[in-house]
Amino acid sequence: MTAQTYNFLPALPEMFMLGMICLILVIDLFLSERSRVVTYLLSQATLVGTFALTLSLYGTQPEQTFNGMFINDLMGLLLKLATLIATFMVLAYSRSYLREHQMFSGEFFVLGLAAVLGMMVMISAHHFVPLYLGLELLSLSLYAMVAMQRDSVAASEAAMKYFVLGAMASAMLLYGMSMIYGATASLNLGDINIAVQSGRPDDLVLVFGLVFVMVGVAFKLGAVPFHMWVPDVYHGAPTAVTLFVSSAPKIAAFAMLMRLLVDGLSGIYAQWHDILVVLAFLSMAIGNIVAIAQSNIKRMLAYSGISHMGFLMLGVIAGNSGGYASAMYYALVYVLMGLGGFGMVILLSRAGFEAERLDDFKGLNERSPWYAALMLFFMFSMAGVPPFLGFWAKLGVIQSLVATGHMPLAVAAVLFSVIGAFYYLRIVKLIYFDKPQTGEPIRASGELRLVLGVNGMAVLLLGIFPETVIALCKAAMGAV
Amino acid sequence: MFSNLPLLSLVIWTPIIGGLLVLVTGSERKGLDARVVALLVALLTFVLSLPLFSQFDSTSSAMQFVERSVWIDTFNVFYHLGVDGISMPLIVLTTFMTVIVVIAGWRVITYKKAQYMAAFLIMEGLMNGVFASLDAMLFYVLWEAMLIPMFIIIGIWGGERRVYATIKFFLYTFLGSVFMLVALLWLHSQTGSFAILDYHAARIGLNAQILIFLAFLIAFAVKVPMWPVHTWLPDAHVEAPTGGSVILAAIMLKLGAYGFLRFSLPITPDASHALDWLMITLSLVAVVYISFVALVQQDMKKLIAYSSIAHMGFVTLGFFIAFMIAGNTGSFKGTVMGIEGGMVQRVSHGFVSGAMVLCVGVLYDRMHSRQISDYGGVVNTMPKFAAFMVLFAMANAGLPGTSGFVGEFMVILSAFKANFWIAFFAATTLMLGAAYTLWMVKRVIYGKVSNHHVAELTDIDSREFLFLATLAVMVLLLGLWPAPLLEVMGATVDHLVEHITHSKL
Amino acid sequence: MIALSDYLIVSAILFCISMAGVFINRKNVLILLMCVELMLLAVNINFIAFSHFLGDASGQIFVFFILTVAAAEAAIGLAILVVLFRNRRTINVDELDLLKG
Amino acid sequence: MENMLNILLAIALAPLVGSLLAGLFGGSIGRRGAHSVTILGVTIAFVLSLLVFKRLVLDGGESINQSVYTWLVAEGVRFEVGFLIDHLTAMMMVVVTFVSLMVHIYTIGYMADDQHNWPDDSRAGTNSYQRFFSYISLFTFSMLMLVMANNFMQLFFGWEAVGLVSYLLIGFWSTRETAIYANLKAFLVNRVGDFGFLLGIAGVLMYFNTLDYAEVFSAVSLQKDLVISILPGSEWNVLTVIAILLFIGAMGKSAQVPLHVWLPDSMEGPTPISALIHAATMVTAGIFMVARMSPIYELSETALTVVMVIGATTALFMGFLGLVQHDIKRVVAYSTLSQLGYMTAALGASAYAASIFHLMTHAFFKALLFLAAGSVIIAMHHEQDMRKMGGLRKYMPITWITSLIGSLALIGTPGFAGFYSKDSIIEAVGMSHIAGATYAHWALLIGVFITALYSFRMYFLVFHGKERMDHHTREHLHESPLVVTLPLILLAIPSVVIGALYVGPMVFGNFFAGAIHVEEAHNVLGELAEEFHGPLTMAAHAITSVPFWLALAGVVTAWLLYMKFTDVPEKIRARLSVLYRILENKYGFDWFYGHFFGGGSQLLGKGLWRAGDVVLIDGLLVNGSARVVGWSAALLRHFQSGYLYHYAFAMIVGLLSLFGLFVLK
Amino acid sequence: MSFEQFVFYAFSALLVLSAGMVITVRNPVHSALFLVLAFFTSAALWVLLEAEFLAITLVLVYVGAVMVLFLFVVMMLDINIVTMRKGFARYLPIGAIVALLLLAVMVMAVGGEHFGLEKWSAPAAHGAHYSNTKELGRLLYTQYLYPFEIAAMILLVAIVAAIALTLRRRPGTRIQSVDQQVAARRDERVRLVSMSAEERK
Repeated sequence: MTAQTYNFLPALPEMFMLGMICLILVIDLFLSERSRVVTYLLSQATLVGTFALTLSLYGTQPEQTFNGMFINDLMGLLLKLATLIATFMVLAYSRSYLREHQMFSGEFFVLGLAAVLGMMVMISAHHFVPLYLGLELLSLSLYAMVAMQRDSVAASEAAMKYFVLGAMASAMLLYGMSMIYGATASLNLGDINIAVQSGRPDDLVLVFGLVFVMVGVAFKLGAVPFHMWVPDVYHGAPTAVTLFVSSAPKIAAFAMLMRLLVDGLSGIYAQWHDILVVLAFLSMAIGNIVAIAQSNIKRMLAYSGISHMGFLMLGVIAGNSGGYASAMYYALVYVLMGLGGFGMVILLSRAGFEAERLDDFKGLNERSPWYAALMLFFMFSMAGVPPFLGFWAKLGVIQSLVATGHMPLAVAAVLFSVIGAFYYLRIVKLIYFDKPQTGEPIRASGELRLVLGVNGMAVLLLGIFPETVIALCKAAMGAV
Repeated sequence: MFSNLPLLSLVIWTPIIGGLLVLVTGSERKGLDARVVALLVALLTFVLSLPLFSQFDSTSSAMQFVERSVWIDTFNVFYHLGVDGISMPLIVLTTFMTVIVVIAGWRVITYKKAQYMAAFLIMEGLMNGVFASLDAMLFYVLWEAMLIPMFIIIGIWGGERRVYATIKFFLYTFLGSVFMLVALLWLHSQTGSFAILDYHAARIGLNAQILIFLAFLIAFAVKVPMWPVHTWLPDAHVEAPTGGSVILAAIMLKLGAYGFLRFSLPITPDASHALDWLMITLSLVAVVYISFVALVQQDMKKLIAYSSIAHMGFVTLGFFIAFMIAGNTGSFKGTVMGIEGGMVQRVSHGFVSGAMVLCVGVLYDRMHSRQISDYGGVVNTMPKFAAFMVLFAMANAGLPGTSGFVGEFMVILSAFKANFWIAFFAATTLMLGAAYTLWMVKRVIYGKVSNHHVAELTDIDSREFLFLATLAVMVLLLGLWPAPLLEVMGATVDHLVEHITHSKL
Repeated sequence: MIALSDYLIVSAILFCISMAGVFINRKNVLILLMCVELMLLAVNINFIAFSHFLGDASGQIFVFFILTVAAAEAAIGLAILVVLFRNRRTINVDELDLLKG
Repeated sequence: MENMLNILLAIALAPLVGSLLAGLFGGSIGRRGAHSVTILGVTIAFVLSLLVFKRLVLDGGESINQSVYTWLVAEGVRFEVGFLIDHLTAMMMVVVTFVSLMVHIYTIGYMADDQHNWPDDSRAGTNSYQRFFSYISLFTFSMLMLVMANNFMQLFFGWEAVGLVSYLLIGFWSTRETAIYANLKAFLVNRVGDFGFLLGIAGVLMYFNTLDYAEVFSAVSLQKDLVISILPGSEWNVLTVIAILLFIGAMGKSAQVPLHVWLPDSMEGPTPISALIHAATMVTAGIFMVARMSPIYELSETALTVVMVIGATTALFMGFLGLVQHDIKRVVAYSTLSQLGYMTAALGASAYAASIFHLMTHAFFKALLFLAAGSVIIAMHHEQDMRKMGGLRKYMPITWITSLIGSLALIGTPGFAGFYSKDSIIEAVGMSHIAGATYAHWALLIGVFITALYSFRMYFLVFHGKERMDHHTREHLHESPLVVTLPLILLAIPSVVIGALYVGPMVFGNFFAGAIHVEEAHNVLGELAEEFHGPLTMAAHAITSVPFWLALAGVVTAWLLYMKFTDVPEKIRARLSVLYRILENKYGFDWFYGHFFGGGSQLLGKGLWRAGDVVLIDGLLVNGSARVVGWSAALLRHFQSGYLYHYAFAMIVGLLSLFGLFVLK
Repeated sequence: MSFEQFVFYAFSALLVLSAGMVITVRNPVHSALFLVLAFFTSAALWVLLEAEFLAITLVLVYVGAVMVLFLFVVMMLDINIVTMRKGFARYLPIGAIVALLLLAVMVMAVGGEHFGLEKWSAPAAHGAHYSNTKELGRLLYTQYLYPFEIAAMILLVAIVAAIALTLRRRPGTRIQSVDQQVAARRDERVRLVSMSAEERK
């Protein structure tokens, strides 16, 4: 047994981040309450630095390291970049919110960065162990972040629910992993894939493990019927945390889905295809229908997120690289739209006031046509109305469905998107057609205004010129 | 002089960018009036659209003024524009009606003027884009995007039940068009292209054709609208502000009819043939059933909405009797008139229904009521207006000499070749159309001054006179001199007929 | 000889019991945390059994990590529990219904 | 030829220009300007029409068939505007422009104080005088376009245009509820006719692939054996179908039973237009059209029978209604209906020439009667009830004399214009051999008696007997001004002489050769011509014929009832109350149409709307599905109970279901 | 029945039983104690599977640390035990049914058919010089270096999170501020007052 030396280079971004987390943790100790902004800036700098390091890996050949546990491929790279951008925006969005709600502490940023690290680990995982550990790193940080607003009854309840259900889900995931391990005698996804492809392992055992694994993944995605945590957590958590929970982790969850199903279990496509069909259908149905009955915008966006995850899975169902690319595109688009949606909630929130009732959006157009227009962009984008970004995402997944002959599912998908359009329209209705309940002008920091503006314009402009991102996703999935 | 300009792009983007400009220069600030900017943009667009007509080569059935560049390479989507005789008149109609709408909203709209004008301009650009698209995905994007400004227009500046109406409008049309999307994607999966002209050439089996046809049908039938998916229109019409109703009636409904010509017939000729009985039945139901319904409406705009549905029935009827005529006469030569009639009816209905809606708008601005029973004897206080109203009513009733006659006449003449009874039911519009229109005129315009509100009405001012007179001129011009319009369409329709004669099986 | 299936069945029973514990228990959140621990225990038995029968130590390594994570998880879970209790003065599962719909 | 075309264009356009000037600039050119410009326009048309008539008829010029404007081209079929000028057209043009000119002049007087017809709060009456002139000139244009047409499309154009003007003029006094009811009714009933007419045109296009008269007529015999299956299993001759469809149009325009209901009501309009439109010209468009289409009708005996029976029925039964009217204009109106029935019956007997001849004579004397009635109405301060008149003879001598001439012409007094035309018709129908001819003949004969009776009932009630008007009115009774009486006199002249002058060439001669085609088998006029030896002989012969004595009997009866034993009508009425009620209710047509079509369609509309649109489509499908979604949303959100154990349970159930998915497989 | 089998069945039975008790007993303290028992028994099973190191770790880490933490919290929170078991029986049947159903499915998958001795014969026991601990250690620090680092991070997060969530700085508490103390300067604390000397009487 010779000592092994690994190529650390592909994991450089992760290492940088790890180091920075420790650094921030220490520096924060020596900062007074007033100069806490340094922590914030350091965190953002960390994200930017990691982004730069990740970007520097762009164009390198896909490679595995750490004994095949870590994989550096284009998909991983892009997803990491997206995660970093999303987190960057989350922090920018939530800075003033955190201040106003007494959460502007070093721990928040450390936990947030740890979660990002967890996501990056997940995205690059090519082995059950780092996959699981990344997931837990992410989850544990999120549990704590949800409970961060310690005097909030709702937040602690949300955290508790999230924790218990999340722990159950990861237990199931582990159980599934153990079965697959038993069936294939390997924990490495590449080896598992070879074993599964060979057809040697017992099919029933594999499927048995697959179902458990799927539960874990579905939970993370928030797919029906493993979605129950989503509305409660989104609702109960402080909006800044909701913003985070609803955005970047979805990318990681998608990565996990891809790693497990495509990298690891592509040999039993037929089986997980069926599971995904059920999950996707239910998610689209329940998500879109129940959202209609909501009066709290965070809950509504939660259900809308559930339905979006249903759409995302449609791309994976297609089972070819085009489909995966469309699913990946969907994930990225969803994150961008979701950030905008929750960003608007943050915008309207003030100290001691959470703008989470739908009615708080009434007459926004009177108060500020610009923000009203941005919210309109987000809502129509989520509804999948062109020329906004969300349309191309839906188009992509439905196209891959149609191309693979899943016509009934495609029809169901478009029908549910029509049902879904209703509650997005209702928001637009509140913004444009109703009279405001308060004449108070909207105050927001320049940073928030800028991010929101960029976010909104991205939804529009990337909708008009969607080519670049789609092409990247296709390239990532090797479907050019 | 214009031949080097990308005219189609200009008529699409000028109003959109102009609309954004109007938004930015908004009415909140003093100085630049949003309305003036909007009018200038609308006029400019209209002027830009004129060369489309004047330089159009009516001897060719090919697409003209073509522009093509890559848009989304990965989806094989192109920014591909071009017009033929089917679409070109509609673009000119759109740019024309937008000018009218801007003028019509001049003094009436006081709340968020800039947004109002911007919405119309943006919608104009999108509608022009829909008519000019030769790429199915571009078409679809614009087709859907168009809903947004309309949704806003009805919702903000609409009447009492505007929210219900606008959401109904949006969801109805959205529901319809998503089926089209699936069909387009299927076609894409078969041909690997989104070019509409490729679809025209694609060979498709009968069952697939029927499914595609039905998917298109849902999308276009909602837009036209055809019975039984028409109920959004009366609501949307009633609640929309005058300008919105004008665009709705004059342009939006034409999109459905346009879709039948651009998509359904050429892409799925065999399915169109197999299902023409359905289309004819639905068209006739629209003509007869809806006319009766129109007869009993108490709300003027609702009545006009129902009358629009009935008139659009002629458009679809004209398109789909082709196969029966061909079956009867043994050649497709005899089918041209029906299709052309339907197309003329499209344009004419744009003017006539727009004018009718504007008339109601003129009254509504003064009385804030659309109920027929609130009026009576308007001629006594608004004689000039009454003259216009009667003229447009006559056009609506299809009187010869007005544009309303031409299309109906051609379609009925053609329908006789298909089947006596089709012509019979279609021709009932002569009675029913006159009945509901003139009965309304009788109750609103004629008679004694019915109440003190009517007694206090003032006649139309010069602004109102301007747009009503312009439309009156158009209605008469098209009625008395339809030949140029038909000439423009001729080659395209011949080509279309030639195309649908060949089975794709 | 003890078959692999025997271990797996024990693990399965354990897993089911702990699952049942989560939804039968309607009063005490603490029990839920314990159930989660039990579930992980069941998983661990699985891994170790497989590891043993496969003659592959990596399963045991996994168990090692799971133990680590479970400990961390317990810490965080209990911390949340404390926060919850401070806010609500109760850890009754029945009363955790502020967020619903 | 080119010259001729310009003349024709001038004839058609001169009234149009006048109309546009008076209509659009009425306010600026004033009353005098308006009537001058329109009368000028019509005069030009009249004079040029005479010129055309002279060239064609007197100088024996060639008939003209030329297109001037292509409206549109579709499928290679040209839809054009053009002129077909033959003897028939030339005659119609003269009649139309002449009567129109008379009416224009008359209107100056009639409408002089029109502002009194409008309520104070109405501004619609401001330029009503100018507007009226604009309308009647527009009418003249439309009617000229109709008669001068050389194709079906233009015919339909004119057809509808005269309908439009009729609509506008009936409802001219738009503040009167009855007037605007009547004009709507007129338009809609006409539209029923147009419905058939348009289908007929569609049929023509389908089978001849052209709408040009000449081309259609030359091809018509080739198509005579074609059949069309309208109802499954029954095959109809194409020409019969087309002919009947076209005739439906004529029924509407020429107010034949059962589409006659609009004409009496149209009397709500000002009297000049009753004379011009609803007596002399427009209502005869149907007659003209059928005559024009004679090549088609001649090939279908079925169609001819239909035409004849309907005509005869109208002639008789509408005459009866004239007996019970009290409104002076309505009596004349029913008389018009009845006379139109005569014309139609003549068409059915293939006596097109007689029919057209009657059309012409009728145009003169009926216009005369209407204008005279109008003159009376002016004098009576717009009182139209004959029961409040009487003894007007001495106050208004010119009106009296001209009315008498008109009435005598109407009842067919030998020597007067009406005699020649009507007698020819009765003879011709009597000679006809097609089915229904016997019925028609009897109906027409009885009609003669009835005509005389109601005409002289009116005459006696108005001009003779007791003066029943109130004192105030009597004070102011005087003869109408010259602009009114001049047209009366000018119309009285042809009412007397035109019959004798033209019966020879028109009815029995070759006047319409080339314009009207009659199959040998139907040529009743040809047979009659053999017995024709000049108008004087014909008049002398009349003494021995039945119609003369019937007419005389009618006059005598009228004298007895309304001059001698004035209480007898009351007794008869009491005795025959059922019959009287039937007549009073006009056979219930109005009631039936009002309830069945008017009420029925509203009921149907309401039913379809409420049941179809509101309940079924909107309620059930649209809002219903929205509601189902809403309900399921409300239901499903209950699963999100907030309880952790429910969530966990859901996860486990989900897990189990996923297993189930594979177990079931 | 071999000794091995006896041990297996006995401990398995005990494990299942104690697990059952964890979820059914009324008092959470008892639950925690039964959980400890369950950990012990499964540690025994692990020894049967030749995973000595993990068995020891389980006892040390879980019984020694985690369960103590649990008990600590139970005591600290002062929970009213009486109300804790209300309505338990009501949900038991449905819970039991679902659990049994799930168990049936799971046993179907993991039962003898797939994992019986015919398919999976027991491996030969390791030699005497085989050290489970050494083997794991070697793997952990070579192949599993990367996960090991992440696990460290997880523990760090757990520490940070636990502190962030539970550490309360009560606003009213009196605590020393060391840095202020250290930073205190003389002239902030002491005012030298010059006074004129008192006149001797």
